[in-house]
Amino acid sequence: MIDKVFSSPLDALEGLSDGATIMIGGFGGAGQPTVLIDALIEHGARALTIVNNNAGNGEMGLAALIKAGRVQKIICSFPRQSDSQVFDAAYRAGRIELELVAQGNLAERIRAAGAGIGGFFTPTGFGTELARGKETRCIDGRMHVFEQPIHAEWALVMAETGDRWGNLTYRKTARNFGPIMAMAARKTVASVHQLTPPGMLDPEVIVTPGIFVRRVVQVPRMAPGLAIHKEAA
Amino acid sequence: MIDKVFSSPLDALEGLSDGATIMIGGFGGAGQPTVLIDALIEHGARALTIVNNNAGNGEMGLAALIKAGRVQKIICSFPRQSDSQVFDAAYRAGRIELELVAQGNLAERIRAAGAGIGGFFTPTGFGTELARGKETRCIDGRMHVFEQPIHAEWALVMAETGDRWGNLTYRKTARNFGPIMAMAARKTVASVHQLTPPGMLDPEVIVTPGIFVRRVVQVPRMAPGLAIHKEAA
Amino acid sequence: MTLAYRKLSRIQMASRVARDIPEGAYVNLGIGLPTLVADQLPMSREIFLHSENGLLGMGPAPDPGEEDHDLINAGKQPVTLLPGGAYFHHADSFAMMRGGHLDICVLGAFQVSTNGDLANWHTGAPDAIPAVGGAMDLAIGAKQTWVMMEHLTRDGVSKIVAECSYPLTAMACVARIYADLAVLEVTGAGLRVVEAVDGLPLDELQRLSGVPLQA
Amino acid sequence: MTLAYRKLSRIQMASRVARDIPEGAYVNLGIGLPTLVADQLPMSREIFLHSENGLLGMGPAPDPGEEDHDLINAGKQPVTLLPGGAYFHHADSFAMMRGGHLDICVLGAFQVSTNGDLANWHTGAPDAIPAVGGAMDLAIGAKQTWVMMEHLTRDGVSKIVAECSYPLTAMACVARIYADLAVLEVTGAGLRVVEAVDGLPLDELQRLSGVPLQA
Repeated sequence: MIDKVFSSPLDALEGLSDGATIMIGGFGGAGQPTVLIDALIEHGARALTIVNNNAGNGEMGLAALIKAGRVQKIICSFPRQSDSQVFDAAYRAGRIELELVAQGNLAERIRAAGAGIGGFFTPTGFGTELARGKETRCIDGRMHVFEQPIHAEWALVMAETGDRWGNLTYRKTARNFGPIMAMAARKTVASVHQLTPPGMLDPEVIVTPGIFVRRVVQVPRMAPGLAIHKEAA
Repeated sequence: MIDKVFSSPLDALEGLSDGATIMIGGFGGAGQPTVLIDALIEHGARALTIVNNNAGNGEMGLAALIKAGRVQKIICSFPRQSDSQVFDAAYRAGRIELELVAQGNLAERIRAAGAGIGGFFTPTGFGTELARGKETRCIDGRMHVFEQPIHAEWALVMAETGDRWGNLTYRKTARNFGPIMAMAARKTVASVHQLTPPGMLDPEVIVTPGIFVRRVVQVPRMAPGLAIHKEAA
Repeated sequence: MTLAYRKLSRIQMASRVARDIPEGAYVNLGIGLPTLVADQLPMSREIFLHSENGLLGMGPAPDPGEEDHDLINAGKQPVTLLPGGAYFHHADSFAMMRGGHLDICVLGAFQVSTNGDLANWHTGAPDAIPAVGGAMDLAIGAKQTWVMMEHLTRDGVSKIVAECSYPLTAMACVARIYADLAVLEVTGAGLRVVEAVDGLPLDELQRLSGVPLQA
Repeated sequence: MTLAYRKLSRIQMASRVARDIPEGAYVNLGIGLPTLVADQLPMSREIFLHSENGLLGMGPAPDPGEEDHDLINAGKQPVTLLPGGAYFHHADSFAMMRGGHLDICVLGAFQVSTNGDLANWHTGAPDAIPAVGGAMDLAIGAKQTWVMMEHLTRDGVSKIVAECSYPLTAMACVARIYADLAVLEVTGAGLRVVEAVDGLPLDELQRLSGVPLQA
């Protein structure tokens, strides 16, 4: 019998190594798998490359991981925010490397990795600093930039409901990067708020089929308030 | 008030011109919008380029469109089947042009058009006849072929339930090409079996948001039996 | 001669933009000034607001106490969903943008050039930590990109320029500029004045703008 | 010396393949011979079958009269969905394949070369109308591509060849060959015999195959 359910977040990270590239879902607080990030801090892995839309807010979650000195490089679209003080300090001190990616290119590069696409041409970013040094091509009269897939060993995502096969649904805009990160990583760990008995998820409604998920762990719903930030994305 | 619902399939094709490229959903019979194809025959447009996984089965639907001499070119992955006699005859007589595309490249090229991607590198087809003359590139030690998006003026898709805003859900494997074709065409016409009152579709469950759909028309469910074929895809 | 004109207020600018958004439009309102447009859209028109974090059919802020922390906009503020709305993931959301499915995107700007280049993400200051978010995707994605901004900086310098000095967000992407002094159209052969605020003559608008304007 | 061996029947071949598919595997069974594997999978193992037309968790054919024409497999035959299954669109389905998420894909073949090239979609006959379907995507997509075929053509010619004469489906994609005479592994340095049917000595298998085989 297949049972991808792990009893604790820390157990679900077993095998994660120093130097790993880890995708972490979420857009600001929505969809950020805070409990899995806490487990990652407890786990102790170092020299990580993190892929996330942001670079941490406040002092919790991703910010706490950065503060603990575990992150060597971050690939993201929107690091600077009013409450990104932990990242800001690490960046200014030269303790963290930043690869800034336009948000849509970030999403598409992640999806490309999951879909086995070797790279693609996108109009986004042409003629800007973020395209500097990248291959360009005129396609149908419009200039495009070549972007490469972003692969990862691990993805940590927050879903709403899951089952022992790893099927997932999400809740509202907490969906964001979860489905594509789950596809792109070799090992995806999903935290879910509800574990449902086998066969209860409607097959029309499953957003992430279990094939993309290696491990599932049930966690309590976050206390409200932690997820709200006032900055742009 | 936005109301994308049209009263008849023929009305929903108003403005379609000779020479148009038209994506038609369906995988064999499942998801094939037969009523819209019948309306297309009635409409009378000629010299069409059709994008579909197959090239018609039996004498109905796409086969009837081909038989009526309206299709100049077909872009598909699996034309030849035991009941593709209409296409076979037209092809052997030199009356129809065939662009054969591996099924996954067909799907990804359609999605690329919908997603504004100018082209992508895929490992599928490298070293085969279907990659002849195409650009290749070694990425991470693996050979890839460059594939271009397939754009279309129109898409005709069959969905299950829709609303006046064009939001759609599908049914089982009739989903197949519908959601990506709806994205890729400038004007998408969706036939639905059920029209639902505004706001009744669960926002978590909508597969094709209305932004991708221009016109919706309610049609009766097809008689069973027409959709079954025994050939490979 | 005394010039008697008043700049549009932020709300007036938002109202002016809203006037040009037709029924049935799919629209993304960028962070900052453009978010004000939402409240100026007439209730009589059905317009779908897109938020790049995976939301179409965005409604107003929830009542206090009704916030749902899984339902936020691109500015990470709690919002609501209107009937007819839908959720989707980030790749699908940016496919909507990049694929040209949005009718209108309204963005703030640091600078717009006469050929429609946009600079709105980065001051280029050497010590600034850059952050781009969805700005570049929004700028190139919609059928029309409109800019909503003050015409002049606080120091009175024109934000409409011959060539952007700030780092670009995208090249030749802006179709219209809704500023507090005028509405301008980017024609491909320079800027055309659609309208100026009452009492502001073209030659004065020209002088303030510092780039050639067509009547 | 008389050689006393029997080729595996089609069901025996299917059973042999099924034996090697582990619990928890995500598997695509190609059109034709490989579809027989489904019925040989032990009920005690949970295995997810993928069908490229947008289905994971495919179950057996429905009872007569229970067919649902919106629920078909890649061969366009009515099937069922098992608990834990899911539906998705074609781009997502082929992302699953191309992205390397399937553990095993079992395909039929016209020919397999010693370096694992596969020919299974087209005889190359000048008057044939070609049709490829998902063959090329399946061949390159799974973590392991297995071929299931008769070892010899009806005319007794080896389908295992030094170089494919039929048009290729994909290069160097095959990991294993399950034939009715033997199970072979593609090592990257030729073919290794994992096992041969009872009574078939290696030298005879070698002679029939016409390409070098390692013990």
